[in-house]
Amino acid sequence: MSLTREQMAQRVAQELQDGFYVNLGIGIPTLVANYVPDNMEVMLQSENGLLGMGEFPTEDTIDADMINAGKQTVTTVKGASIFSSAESFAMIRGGHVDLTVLGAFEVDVNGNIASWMIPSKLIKGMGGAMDLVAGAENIIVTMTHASKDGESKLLSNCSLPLTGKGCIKKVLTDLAWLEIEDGAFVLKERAPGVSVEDIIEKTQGKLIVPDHVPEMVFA
Amino acid sequence: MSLTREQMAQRVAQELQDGFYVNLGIGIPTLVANYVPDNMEVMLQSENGLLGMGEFPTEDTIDADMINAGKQTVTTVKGASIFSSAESFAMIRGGHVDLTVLGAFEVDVNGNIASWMIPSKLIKGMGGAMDLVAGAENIIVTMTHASKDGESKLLSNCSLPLTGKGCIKKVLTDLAWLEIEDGAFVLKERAPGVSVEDIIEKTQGKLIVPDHVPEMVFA
Amino acid sequence: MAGFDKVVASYEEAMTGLEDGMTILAGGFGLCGIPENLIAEIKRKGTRDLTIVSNNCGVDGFGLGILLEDKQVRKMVSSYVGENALFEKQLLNGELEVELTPQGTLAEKMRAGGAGIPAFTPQQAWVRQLQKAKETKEFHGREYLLEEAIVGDFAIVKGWKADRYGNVIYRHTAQNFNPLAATAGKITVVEVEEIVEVGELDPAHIHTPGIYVNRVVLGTFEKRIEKRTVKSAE
Amino acid sequence: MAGFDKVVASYEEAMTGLEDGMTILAGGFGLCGIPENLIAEIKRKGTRDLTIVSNNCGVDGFGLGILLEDKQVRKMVSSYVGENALFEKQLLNGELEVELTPQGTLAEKMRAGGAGIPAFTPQQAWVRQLQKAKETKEFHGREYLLEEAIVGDFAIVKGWKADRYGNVIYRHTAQNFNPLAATAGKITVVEVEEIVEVGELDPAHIHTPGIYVNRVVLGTFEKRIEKRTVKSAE
Repeated sequence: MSLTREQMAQRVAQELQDGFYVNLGIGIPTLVANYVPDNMEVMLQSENGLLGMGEFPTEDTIDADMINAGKQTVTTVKGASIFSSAESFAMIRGGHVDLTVLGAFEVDVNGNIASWMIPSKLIKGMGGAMDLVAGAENIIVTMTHASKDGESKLLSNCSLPLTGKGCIKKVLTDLAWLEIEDGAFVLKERAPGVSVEDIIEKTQGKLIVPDHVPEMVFA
Repeated sequence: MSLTREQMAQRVAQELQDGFYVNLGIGIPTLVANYVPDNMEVMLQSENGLLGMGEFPTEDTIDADMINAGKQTVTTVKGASIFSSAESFAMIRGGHVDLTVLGAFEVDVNGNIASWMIPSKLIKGMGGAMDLVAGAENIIVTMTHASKDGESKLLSNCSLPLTGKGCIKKVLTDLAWLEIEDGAFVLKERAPGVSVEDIIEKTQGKLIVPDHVPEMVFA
Repeated sequence: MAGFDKVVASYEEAMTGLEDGMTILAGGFGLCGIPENLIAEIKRKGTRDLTIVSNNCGVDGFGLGILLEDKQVRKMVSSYVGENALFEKQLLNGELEVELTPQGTLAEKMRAGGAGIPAFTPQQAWVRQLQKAKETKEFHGREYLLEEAIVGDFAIVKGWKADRYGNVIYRHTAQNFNPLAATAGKITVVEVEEIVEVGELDPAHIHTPGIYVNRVVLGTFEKRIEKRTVKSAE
Repeated sequence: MAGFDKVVASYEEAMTGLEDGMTILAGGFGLCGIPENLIAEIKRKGTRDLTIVSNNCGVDGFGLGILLEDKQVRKMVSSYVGENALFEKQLLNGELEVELTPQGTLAEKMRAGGAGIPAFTPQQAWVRQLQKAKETKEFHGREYLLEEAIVGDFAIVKGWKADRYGNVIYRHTAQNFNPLAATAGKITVVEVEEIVEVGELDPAHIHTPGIYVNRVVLGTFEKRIEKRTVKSAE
């Protein structure tokens, strides 16, 4: 069985460490905040200018002046700070964020990522994604392993315009946890009930399959 | 009679305009603050990170954490703001300060200024002076017309290492008010009782003397 | 005090001097902290052929989006412009030009413009795919793009509170690009929800010192929410 | 919460990891807002061959000046070093190297170091007289120097109040270079006068967000005044 969005978020959350400053992109990455283990705390950075993003507000406390980078209304946690977008990207570009989680259209064996533009469709813009992947040492990409048409998103070479070059080392798909090493995807874990063969079939880029590929474990 | 330090400050203060943001260097420039006309207000910028510097504190209100760029204890006026040195020099470098007044060792006919270093003596450093003269459109240099040995400080070419290049247009000495135009000093006003001949004698750089050179007027 | 009194009586006065073909820097992120009444005044004024530097271009019918209705905008410099059907139409028609700029670079370009720093190297050089033949420099074994600062003929800014000297504070994440745009306008206009007495703002809390601000105008704000998300009842 | 608790119990712990030959960025302007106890700890520790980036080098017997007494400093990067006889002596003896940097450039170099911007152009090129063969670039008809960012192995910072997460505010003009140094240390240590509860500092008033800070230590401060100027009795 391929992972649900919630399971994907849950698996990413296993990579968190106590005291991590984390930037979560739109979509599945946002859900990671719901699965922070009880015995640790992370602070969420939102690139519009907020460190210490909290949960959504109630109807009573909603405030148009308090949003995240996805333009959703949010709250702050205790110990939060708010600053300009220049300061926010100083944090990001300067490598101060411990972990960035974001979605993608494609990732390739050289750690390239394409996530912002599909030519022939309209160009909406890259927002902060290019800055985020350039500034982070530690990035997890979350996406489905293949498109709805069954085409692999784990490629030898990204076909779309890049968001970042040589910056991705970890990918979580609905089928597998993979790490990128020496020009290949290395299959580290598979989703419960998903066979290695299925993953091989749906991976276009070079894939290294160790002798033993454990199933993911969810608490 | 050559001007006193107080008269020099008084003459410079005549160049102030209501609403000017002004940076005053150490020495005579600092005294300018005492002669702001009653019908106008200026705000003093201090490059360590203060806009809206006030007068010296009393013994009771002195505070080691409230100093100006000359490291003197000061106060703030209403409407002051305090910020980092990077923000302070953003203001300065970005041309947001309306007037900078500073002392110098030498000025030349090309608007060059030397104010920070005398080789063979110890190099103490330029502090903020280079940034100040580079960022300001409107600079007044205050200095004695000649050294104690009688050597002119208004030169064809500065002999000392420069603080700024081609940036000075106005000079007030103890003898004269001069403006720099097209590679020459233009004598605009003379100190009360000082003769044009005396100024000519003490000016080494090219000096243009109009037919009528009025005496400075002090209120 | 007259010399430091930046308060103007009307939005018309606030935008005096804006002319066709000018460049405007605008604060705001999405619809949060946008100078909504200053934008409306530009629409009323009918100024055309504008270059607008803003992270986003509003939505259909609100924010900068309303300037598209009468085709007042020639070019947008933005990081993300995906919320606007009219924008898409004019872009495809060739009636509108867009210069996409990564968000962090855009923020830093405004800051550099205000700070008198003509150029800096925020991004690695492969980003060049986006750009016309920019120069690159190598640092620490990586190639970087040399990016140039942006300044505007006008900066339009949304503050929370200001005093008559033009000292401004922003509310929550409505800060975003506003203090950056504020530094980089030849004429910087700030509209605010409240004008307070000079001296009321703590010097250490001021986000935009008055030295950057030319005009302050008092307004009332719709503050439309782009994505209303609330906690489910527990 | 343990992961964000930056408070350490002693100055010794605060400076753990400092080794001979390292580069230290220090906040402070003159003797105002200097990390006086962290400097004293470096003296106690006896670490040598240090490069120190700080606007000034204290005075004889106080501030960074005390690190000269046992010749712990190999090189100073500063804008003004004129208040220190021992400094002068060591410089003339060739025991100490100094790299003079204009104050605004020094501030911006620290900011750039923290912000991941390897280079920028703050100064016109003739300033090159000061420097060893730096590269220049032309913008708007003027030649500018390409200056590189500074990062430190350690940054030592003096704050007013901090919470356990490392959020810091500075008092009055003791802010100066402190928030800039704080962003650019591989290990940033902040000593403060008071540690407050998390949540007590208003998010909009925080000068240095905790993300930049590794260690916080509580101290007491002499706060020596360099030039005591008071208003004459009226």
